[in-house]
Amino acid sequence: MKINRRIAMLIVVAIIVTLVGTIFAGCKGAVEKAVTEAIEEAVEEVEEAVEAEEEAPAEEVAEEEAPAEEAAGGVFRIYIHEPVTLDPANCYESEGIQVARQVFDVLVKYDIETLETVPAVAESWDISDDGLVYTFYLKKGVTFHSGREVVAGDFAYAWTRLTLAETASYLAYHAAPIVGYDECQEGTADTLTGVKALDDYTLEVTLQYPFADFIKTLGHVCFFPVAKEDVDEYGDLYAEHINGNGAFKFVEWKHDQYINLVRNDDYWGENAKLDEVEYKIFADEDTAFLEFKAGNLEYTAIPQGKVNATVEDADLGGLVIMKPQLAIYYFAMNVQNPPFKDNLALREAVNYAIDRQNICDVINEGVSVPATGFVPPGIPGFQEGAMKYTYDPEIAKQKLEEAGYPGGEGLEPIKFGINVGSGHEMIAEAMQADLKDIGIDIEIIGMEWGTALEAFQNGEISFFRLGWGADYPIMDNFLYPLFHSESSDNYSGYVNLEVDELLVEARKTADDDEREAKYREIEKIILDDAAFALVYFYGIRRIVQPYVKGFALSNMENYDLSKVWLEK
Amino acid sequence: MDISKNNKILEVKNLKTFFYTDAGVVKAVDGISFDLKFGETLGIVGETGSGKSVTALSILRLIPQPPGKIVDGEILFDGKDLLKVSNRELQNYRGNRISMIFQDPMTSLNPVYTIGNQIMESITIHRKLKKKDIIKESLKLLEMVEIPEPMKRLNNYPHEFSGGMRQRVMIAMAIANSPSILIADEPTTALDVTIQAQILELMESVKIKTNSSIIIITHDLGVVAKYASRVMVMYAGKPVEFSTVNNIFYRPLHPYTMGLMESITRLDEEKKEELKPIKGSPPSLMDLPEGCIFRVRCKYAIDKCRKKYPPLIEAIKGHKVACHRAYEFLKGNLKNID
Amino acid sequence: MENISEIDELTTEKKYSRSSLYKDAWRRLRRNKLAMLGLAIVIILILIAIFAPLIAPYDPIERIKKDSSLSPGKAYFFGTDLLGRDIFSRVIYGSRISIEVGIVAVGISVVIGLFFGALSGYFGGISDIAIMRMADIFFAFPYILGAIAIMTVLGPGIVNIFIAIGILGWASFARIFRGSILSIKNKEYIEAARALGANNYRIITKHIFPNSMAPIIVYATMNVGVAIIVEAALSFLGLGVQPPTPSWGKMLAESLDYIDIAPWMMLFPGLAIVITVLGFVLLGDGLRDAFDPKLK
Amino acid sequence: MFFYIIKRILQVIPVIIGVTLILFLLMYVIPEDPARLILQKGATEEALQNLRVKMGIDKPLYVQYWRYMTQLAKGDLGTSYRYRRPVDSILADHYPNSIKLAIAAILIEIIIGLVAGIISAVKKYSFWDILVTVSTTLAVCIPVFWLGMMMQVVFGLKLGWLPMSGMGDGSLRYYILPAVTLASVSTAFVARMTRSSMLEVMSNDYITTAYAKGLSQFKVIGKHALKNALIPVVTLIGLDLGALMGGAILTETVFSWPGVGRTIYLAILQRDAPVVIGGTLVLVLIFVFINLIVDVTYAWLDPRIRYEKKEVNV
Repeated sequence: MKINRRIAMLIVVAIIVTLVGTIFAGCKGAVEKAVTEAIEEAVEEVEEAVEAEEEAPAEEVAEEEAPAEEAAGGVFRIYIHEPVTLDPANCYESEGIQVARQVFDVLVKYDIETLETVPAVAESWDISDDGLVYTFYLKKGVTFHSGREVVAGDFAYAWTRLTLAETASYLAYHAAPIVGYDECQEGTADTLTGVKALDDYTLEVTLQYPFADFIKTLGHVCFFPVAKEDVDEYGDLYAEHINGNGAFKFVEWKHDQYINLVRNDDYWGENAKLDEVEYKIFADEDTAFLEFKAGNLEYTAIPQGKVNATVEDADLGGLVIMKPQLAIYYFAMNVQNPPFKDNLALREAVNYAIDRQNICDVINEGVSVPATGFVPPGIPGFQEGAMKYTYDPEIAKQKLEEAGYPGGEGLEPIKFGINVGSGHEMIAEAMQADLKDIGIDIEIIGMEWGTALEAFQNGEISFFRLGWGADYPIMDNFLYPLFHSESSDNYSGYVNLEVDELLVEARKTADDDEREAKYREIEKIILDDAAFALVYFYGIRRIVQPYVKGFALSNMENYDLSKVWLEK
Repeated sequence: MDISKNNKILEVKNLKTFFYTDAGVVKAVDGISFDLKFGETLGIVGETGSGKSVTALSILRLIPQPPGKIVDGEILFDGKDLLKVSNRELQNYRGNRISMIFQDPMTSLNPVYTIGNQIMESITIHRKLKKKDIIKESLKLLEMVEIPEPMKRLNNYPHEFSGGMRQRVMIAMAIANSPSILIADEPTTALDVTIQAQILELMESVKIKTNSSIIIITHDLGVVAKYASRVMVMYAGKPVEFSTVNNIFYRPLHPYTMGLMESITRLDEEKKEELKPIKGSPPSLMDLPEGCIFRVRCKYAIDKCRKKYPPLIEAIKGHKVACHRAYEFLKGNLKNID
Repeated sequence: MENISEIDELTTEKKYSRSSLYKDAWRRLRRNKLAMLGLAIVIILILIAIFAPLIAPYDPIERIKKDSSLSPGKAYFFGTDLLGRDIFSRVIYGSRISIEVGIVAVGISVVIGLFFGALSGYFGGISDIAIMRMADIFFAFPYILGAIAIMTVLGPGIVNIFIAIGILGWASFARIFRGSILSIKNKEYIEAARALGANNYRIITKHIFPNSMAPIIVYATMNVGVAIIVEAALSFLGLGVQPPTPSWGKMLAESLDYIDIAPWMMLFPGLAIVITVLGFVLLGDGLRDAFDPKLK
Repeated sequence: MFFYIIKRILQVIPVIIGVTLILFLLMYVIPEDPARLILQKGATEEALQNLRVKMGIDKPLYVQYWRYMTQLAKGDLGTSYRYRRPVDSILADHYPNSIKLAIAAILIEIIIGLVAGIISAVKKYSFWDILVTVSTTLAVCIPVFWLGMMMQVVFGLKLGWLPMSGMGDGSLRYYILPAVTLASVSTAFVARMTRSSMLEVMSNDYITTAYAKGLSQFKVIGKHALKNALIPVVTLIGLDLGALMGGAILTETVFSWPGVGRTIYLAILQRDAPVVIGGTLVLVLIFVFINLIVDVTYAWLDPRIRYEKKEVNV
């Protein structure tokens, strides 16, 4: 009797606590739900405690047998980290992007294998002779999941929304070449004048200057069509009610738990085979990997440090996906601040001191390859051996002496910033040891990602790691955002007016070969300035269950789940 | 109840209860023997630490164990050795055939239950009655111990009662099942003088009503004189003298008892004072001297007392004493030594 | 985690004179086998920390690039980590960090706690109420969240870890000291001292302080263990000691990811933490029992 | 009792003011520009300034504080800088999960902690007592996240008995590992405190009385000793419920549990002031509230405490 009263007491406490929690959270709708949930939960816990043991095994058997009957269909479960948002206008990190790509389709797509730009919602397009005006002819019968047809106006709306100051999108700059962009950003205009819906199926885009790679940029998430009525209805909460035109429909985003998608049976293309896609949210990839091993995920990342063990594993070895990724890992030195300011020799010393091969082999277990330049292989225009710096501690020591710090004498310990988690600590420690060998002391400062970016940007920390992955597979994407003095992604304070000029010039160059040559030249100039110590080109380390068929991964880590089926 | 031949309801033989502490073995009770007759009130008298309470607790095996342990002896209740019965069986004796009243009514009642709950509990354990009857019975008990407004009082908590009232509640609980023996361990020590008399009168009347025997443990010789028929005097865990009240009071044969008697006249008006009638203090129970344990405080001590502990012998019929010189006292030879 | 009633119990004043209190306590402590085990662990740990350079076969931050991720063997007793550093040497040197964290952080707690406890208990009134409410808030707020918040404001670094852990621990010491003061404050000898013209400072330092040291010693000993655990937790969250300093918490946190493929990496620093904390906890328990055998 | 509760509820107000003030100052100390945090890339100084004005963060701290408090009075906790969602919806997503986990942990504490403590006290110096003492001592010495990950690998991966992470379908199985991890240290404390509290209670006269009545040992312990011994334990458990909710960061991280501790922790790292302040405020309120319940529970456990009388008399 005593125990029952105590449990009753706890249930009461639970209810009241839940009440208080939700009332103060001001979410009146959630109050009832939370209370009932809490009661149910508490009651269940007590009741089920007894039954749990008997029930559990029975459940497992049922789970394993059921899907075997249906060959097509099934649920595809993928590890992701909690995305910041799923709103295409603001999907700036890989987590939100991979979900949005399954839910939305844009004018053009990147082929998973070749990364060629192929038409999607746009059937075809014309480009004016001066390269300024693009006219897109849209497919008919492409509908949003809400049932309404996707029309040219939806693109015009979405792109305007992307560039408006009030949206405060990190991605707006992708639309920078379009006429009216500056006005929208400054808040002086409320429409992006360069984008016009001539009729429901014709979209006209006018650029400020000829941008030869423009079409190739349009596969980016930020150009996805958004229905105005959805934004009007949900406002701040739009990200939890995204309504796209892709092969999968968005169902629910349970924060820090999962994001659910189901097959869109009214898809304009070929319908997907999977019934559902479940993005399972984990705090870190190690936990996800354990879940994969336990058979609870179809696709996940292999955590740093476990690649070799996985490849050598009899069961898992054959499931590993390893391929080069269009991304670069680098250490940036802020040339506006001491000790790097006006000290090329010091920056070169750092460049020569880093044992890139060791980092790639030991920490990254051979998944990545030492960087040879900014532009990774796989991007058209890639040049072999663009960078002259190799691992040579002797030269590094000489350079350090040249820099005025023989043997590191007189040089204060340099703060090095990383974002915590994701395995950057080990790389930082390896680099720290490398620099220690030539006499430079490094103090590693771990920060949360957003905070870290802020500290890099305001110059609080002058030496830090960053990575850059391709938004679209062109050279410009590795050079313009990182090194143009006015680009907001230029965290290192790198200013070279010659480079600025050349970057703009290259964009305007219509001829592919000529343009590539210009970009190669720019890359060389930047490398000579040594404001960066390039480390490696990323490699993809992923793993997929053996019964997953039709799954392909691009060098940009994109995948298209509409072609995937499960065979088990 | 079958009263055995010699009219003894309880017989304690050679009881030894020791406490095993870090510092050593404390022989709190070391070879006590006595008997209790049907309907009689037996007094056990001694200084603090003489082993009176431990004796009482040992009878119902209430010694905290560890560190305490009853190492030897027999406790025959109605012919049955309570030291040999199982725990379960023992529970049938406790509170039913033998009850106890404790020294401090302030701490003897559980503070978190109503007194009604605690009285009813005493009944419920030993008798199968309907709830209604239990309440009726409880009210009757409260009336018997003269608590006004018993109905209302049932729902009160101990802290809402005065000390005297609480002791009445304790008595009510003790007599709930009309026990054969009521053991009262210094029942009035913690109470005011006026209340003391009331409680003792109450016990006496209850004893008559319920037809029970009482063992009253006290250091108050006045109480013993008034209520007990026989008295056992204890010193340092051992019995030193055991006889009728008259013998003890008018013809004590042990120097310790003599000292106690002298102190009554000296301290008559200050009864609350702790009993310390004789110069010096009792020996440490951990480190008892050889020979007679009282000899260091004894003005009659002789050489023999140093060598051998005097056994408890029946000096004359119905008067046991443990002193080498008892016969000399009996003959009156030593009357005026000082 | 605070054991509040234990604190209250610790504050009850002893009747023994001071010197006999400590002598008796030592006598009881010596008989307590577990406490002596704890003491032995602590002493050995201190010796290891002092003589780390003599014991450790390798430089704790030196990498042997070719020997990365080796399992325990002849050359490396505890194996090597991912960067090829000798885990045994790192564990040996790690004792220095752990002892530093434990002692310095708890030292800070004690100093702050004594100051506010004295203010609160001796002067009473508004300062008492304010300080005790403040202590309540510190008790109420989840320890680890508090540590994170302070670390965020101060930034990472070992000194800041001392400060964060130190600041968070003051409340229990303030309570203990306040309790001691309240129970001693009105004793005759304090009255006598006051009558003889002793000032507040003198009364606190000469009379109250020595008499309330026992519970503080006990609690401080136990808190050293807590501080070592908190350091490990902060490291796990990436807020701990910065590399390449060999701290057990950091080593454990870094190696936990490889628990399924290289369990030796996390085993040794983990065991080092557990054994050390165990040493301080056992010693603390023993001291408590020794100072106040009633509580056992 | 009624007036007592009212009084206690009114006492919450200064606590709210104190806590928000401290948090405001704390977030102010951190040199961070929320406008920059929101715009981050590609923002012009004008755009930043516009946003600052819109958010009101161009004003002095006291104006901002007043603004926050007036909005709070209306039940508005503001919008997250990072997730751009209303703070209340973020909290509503995570608090129920934390509460459920905390309750599961508390149940473990109560069931295992109390039983172990009682057995340990009743069978003092027995094998079981030693087992409990050893395991509770060890539980305090093992870092929580280490314990959690080892259980994850052993029970989840190697043996496959229990799910390793997340809440899954919300069934009990998902609660076991995180709840045990979360409860480990507290259970040890509850067991130790129950033991010492029981031992103290068992030496009381009324326990002897209960035995003398003829009660079985089971009943004496279950009825007479336990209720008295529970009083300090209830305080510990009550204090713990609050701490388990906000302090479960390590457990939530190891088991990817969608709780509020990790949310606040990340918000601190991300300088997401509205989430930090809102989340912590709710935490403090829950704490204050639980304290109230603990005090009321006292009155139930110990009739000597009757709050309304205290109010009248004092």
